[in-house]
Amino acid sequence: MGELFTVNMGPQHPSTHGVLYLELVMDGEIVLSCKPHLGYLHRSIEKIAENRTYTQFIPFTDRLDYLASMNNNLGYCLAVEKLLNIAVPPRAQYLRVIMAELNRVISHLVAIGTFAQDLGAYATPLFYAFRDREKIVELFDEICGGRLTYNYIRIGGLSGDVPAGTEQVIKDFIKYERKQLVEYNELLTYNVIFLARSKKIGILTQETAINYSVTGPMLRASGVKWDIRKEEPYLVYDKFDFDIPTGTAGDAWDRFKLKLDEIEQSLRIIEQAIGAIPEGNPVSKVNRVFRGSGETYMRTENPKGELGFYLVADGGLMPYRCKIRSPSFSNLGALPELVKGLNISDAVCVLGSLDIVMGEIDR
Amino acid sequence: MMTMVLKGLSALGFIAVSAMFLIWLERKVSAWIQNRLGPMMTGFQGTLQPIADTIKLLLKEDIVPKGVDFLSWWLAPFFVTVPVVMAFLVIPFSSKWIVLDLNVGVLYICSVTSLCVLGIFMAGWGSNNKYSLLGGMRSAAQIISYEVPLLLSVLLVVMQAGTLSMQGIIHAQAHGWFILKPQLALAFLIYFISATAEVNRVPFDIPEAESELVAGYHTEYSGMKFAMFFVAEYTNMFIISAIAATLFLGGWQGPWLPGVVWFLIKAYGLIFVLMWMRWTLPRVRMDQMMSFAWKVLTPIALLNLLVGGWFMLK
Amino acid sequence: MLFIYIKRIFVGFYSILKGLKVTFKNIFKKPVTLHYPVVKQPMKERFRGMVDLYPEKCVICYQCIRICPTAALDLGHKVLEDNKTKNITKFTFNAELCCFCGLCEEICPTDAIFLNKMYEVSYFDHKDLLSIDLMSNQKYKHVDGGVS
Amino acid sequence: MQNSEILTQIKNKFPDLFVEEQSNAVVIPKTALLGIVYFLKNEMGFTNCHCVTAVDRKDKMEVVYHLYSFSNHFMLTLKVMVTLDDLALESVTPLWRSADWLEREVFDLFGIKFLNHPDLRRIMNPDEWTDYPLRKDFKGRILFQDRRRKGLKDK
Repeated sequence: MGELFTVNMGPQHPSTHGVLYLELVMDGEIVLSCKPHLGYLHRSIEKIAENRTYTQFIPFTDRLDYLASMNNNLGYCLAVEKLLNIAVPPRAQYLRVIMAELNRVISHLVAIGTFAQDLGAYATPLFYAFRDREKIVELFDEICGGRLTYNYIRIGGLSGDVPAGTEQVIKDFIKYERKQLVEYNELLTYNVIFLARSKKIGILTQETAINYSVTGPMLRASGVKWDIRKEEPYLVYDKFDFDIPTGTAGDAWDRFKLKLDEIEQSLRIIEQAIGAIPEGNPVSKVNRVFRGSGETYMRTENPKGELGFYLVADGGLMPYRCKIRSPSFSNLGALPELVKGLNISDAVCVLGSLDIVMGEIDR
Repeated sequence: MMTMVLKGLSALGFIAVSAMFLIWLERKVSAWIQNRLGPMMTGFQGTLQPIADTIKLLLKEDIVPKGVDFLSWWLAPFFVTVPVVMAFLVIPFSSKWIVLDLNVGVLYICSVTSLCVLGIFMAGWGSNNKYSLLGGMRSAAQIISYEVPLLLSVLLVVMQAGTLSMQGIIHAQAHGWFILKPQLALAFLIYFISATAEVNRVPFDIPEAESELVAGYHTEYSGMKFAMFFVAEYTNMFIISAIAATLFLGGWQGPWLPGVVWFLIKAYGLIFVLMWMRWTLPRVRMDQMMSFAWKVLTPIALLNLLVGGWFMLK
Repeated sequence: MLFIYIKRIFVGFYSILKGLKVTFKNIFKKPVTLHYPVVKQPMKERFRGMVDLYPEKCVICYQCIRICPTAALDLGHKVLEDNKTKNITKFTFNAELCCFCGLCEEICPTDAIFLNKMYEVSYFDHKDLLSIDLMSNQKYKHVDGGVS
Repeated sequence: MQNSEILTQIKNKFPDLFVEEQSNAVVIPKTALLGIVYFLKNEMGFTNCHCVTAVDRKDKMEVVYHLYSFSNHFMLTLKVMVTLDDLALESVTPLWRSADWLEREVFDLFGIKFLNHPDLRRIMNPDEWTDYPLRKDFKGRILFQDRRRKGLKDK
């Protein structure tokens, strides 16, 4: 064994996905131990929540997992609705499902692109992913006026109905994206270098995954058939027919492939939801000032995993305590275990396959 | 003597212009592949972009990081650039345009271009940066191991042509390019792959490995020193393509057009393939790359040499 | 054994060629990006740009101030002598605090406050950004493409 | 297994805990924590520690565990009250690795110490900081309400 040395990877490093700082102890190119240091993006969102009314906090949830703002909005609004027993118009429920699934698609697209980037496929898959993502971002821009922080879902409904013609745009996108998925498979999934780099790297077994409370695509890639949308359906997910794709080995390639499969399933859900969407007004007539008491824990299936909101209310205008259980936080927790003994190139590959967003890890 | 100096100077001028053109081409090719526009603001389609870049790099402060091994850190860019310039001595642009037609041209060019590794390793060692050190180490291992299949494949060409002189090899292809012969086509493939590794291009860009090692061996360089690495990288690319064009694609030979045009078309065509590969493929891992060199390329090259030699004897 | 070895090499090369085919096809597709400062994309109907105000429509109900999640808006008024009509003394907007959520636009009963289509906003002085006077009709004049 | 069945089973084993009406959470005394979590993990199949957090109730701290059982599809909310004069609790990290960072977060934001935790450092805030931001008596620089009051004072 040679002389050990420490490499400080991050907070500014091309592949740490934001401001993550990893302290790697290495023997040559082999990573012996990895120590993540968090907090470079800490904004204390939970304290902010205690100082905002329920409605005012919605824009802040956009800043958690900024690649999936819709899903965060949805998770928070569902938690408040569960706490205060607010009914949601049926059209709003369907639109929420469509928005959440579209957001899942584009979040996974970014994950695919950045993972390929981490494996050294210079920018091209990333740009293809962003090119496809742009179509949905433009649509969201038209629907709610934001391209990244959507702030679209309100407690008890939505901020407004979708403009005319949205249905056609989504249908066109589904057709386009299905064609594109084939291209991704040709460009990446079955490429010999890609396979060699990501197969059997960073294997996460079922027991370890559950013990680390890993959720979302990472858990499913380890072979656990688990999806909150199926197990504890919220909104109208129980009305749709979709599969839960699972991996077998739980390695980086499985996590990547699973995202492609999930995009396909999301497209299926969107297709069904568009067909069944009822008429009506999705904007609820509820007041914007709420008073609630009690406590609730609501978890939803975010693109990265299970997003949980633990709300405690004391009858005031503002939540007494709002704990955000973010999926990336728990998923990143498994990283030190996964990269132990790997090459530094593989450590980067594993980190990329975790698909983390620092916005919701540091909060 | 005077003509030699003039020829040398024009080779230097060509290096500068070619590197600039290649930088522009790389940006444009990447943009086309990625459905982007690429540089547009400077000149028509951003053609003047490399000049703007050069001015920027010239005006940049030359930062000397704390704790560098000054001599090796300072000398490294020169050690990378000088062999590249030296290699131009024997590149035959046309039947007349060659600085010096050495009778050991192929041997000379192969030995000179492999000197680059020294500069890269010095840069990696001297920078006093862990990423640079890892990059330099990787580079040394990579370039030395890929030298073997590269030379084995060149050897077959030399056997076929019966000479080491670059012009002589081109003349030997007067009745059909070497790439059209099956055993030499395989040699071309082996040459091309190992040459890609030799100049650290994707999928073998392990010494730079942006997503792992930030920028590898030139992490700590800025300003003109960085520009020298940059120029050396792109000129190296031109050199390996030029050698491939000379050894396998008939060099400057071709109908209708003047020889130099044919030569440049062939060389830049191969460079385009290199760029195309760069913007498509992921990077291989260090150990995979080494095992590919020793377990796949070298045995095939050896076998190819044997079979090719047997055919020639018959 | 040897056969598998050779087959693996061929399959590998084939998959690489397939990838190269995908990128080659894309060379001939139309670029999806715009030549930005020269060609600009029109903003969408509901785009949320800078906060803007029609001063004559404002009824001084303070709802926007109350809903604003970051306290970016600042409103003051005085009651005139007749004890009925109110007059705005100041209505400023802090672009540094604003998170462009559009809640003020949504809650305004008279559509007086709204988010315009501006997205290229820059100032020479940081202080200017902290209190943009919404009552002035010169507020976004210096910005390229600024309306109102 | 039904939800109520699980609760009764736990109650039979540990008679000194009670179920909070409002939130359906099981409140347990601090000393019984380790015994009950071992029982829950090994015999009741709660293999997943979903979330660990705390709530500052001003007179006491409340540490809340969300445990999940994949086999029974049941989410159990476990609450432990910690008094202000003794802000320490046994760590559950040896059972569930996911509790590692979650407990560090609680320590960082509330200052509740977890005994026998393998690496109890602040996770987000600087190590040398002494305040605990999520406590109710924490005073930061300018909080939102102060700003709001300033904005409304002309009214």
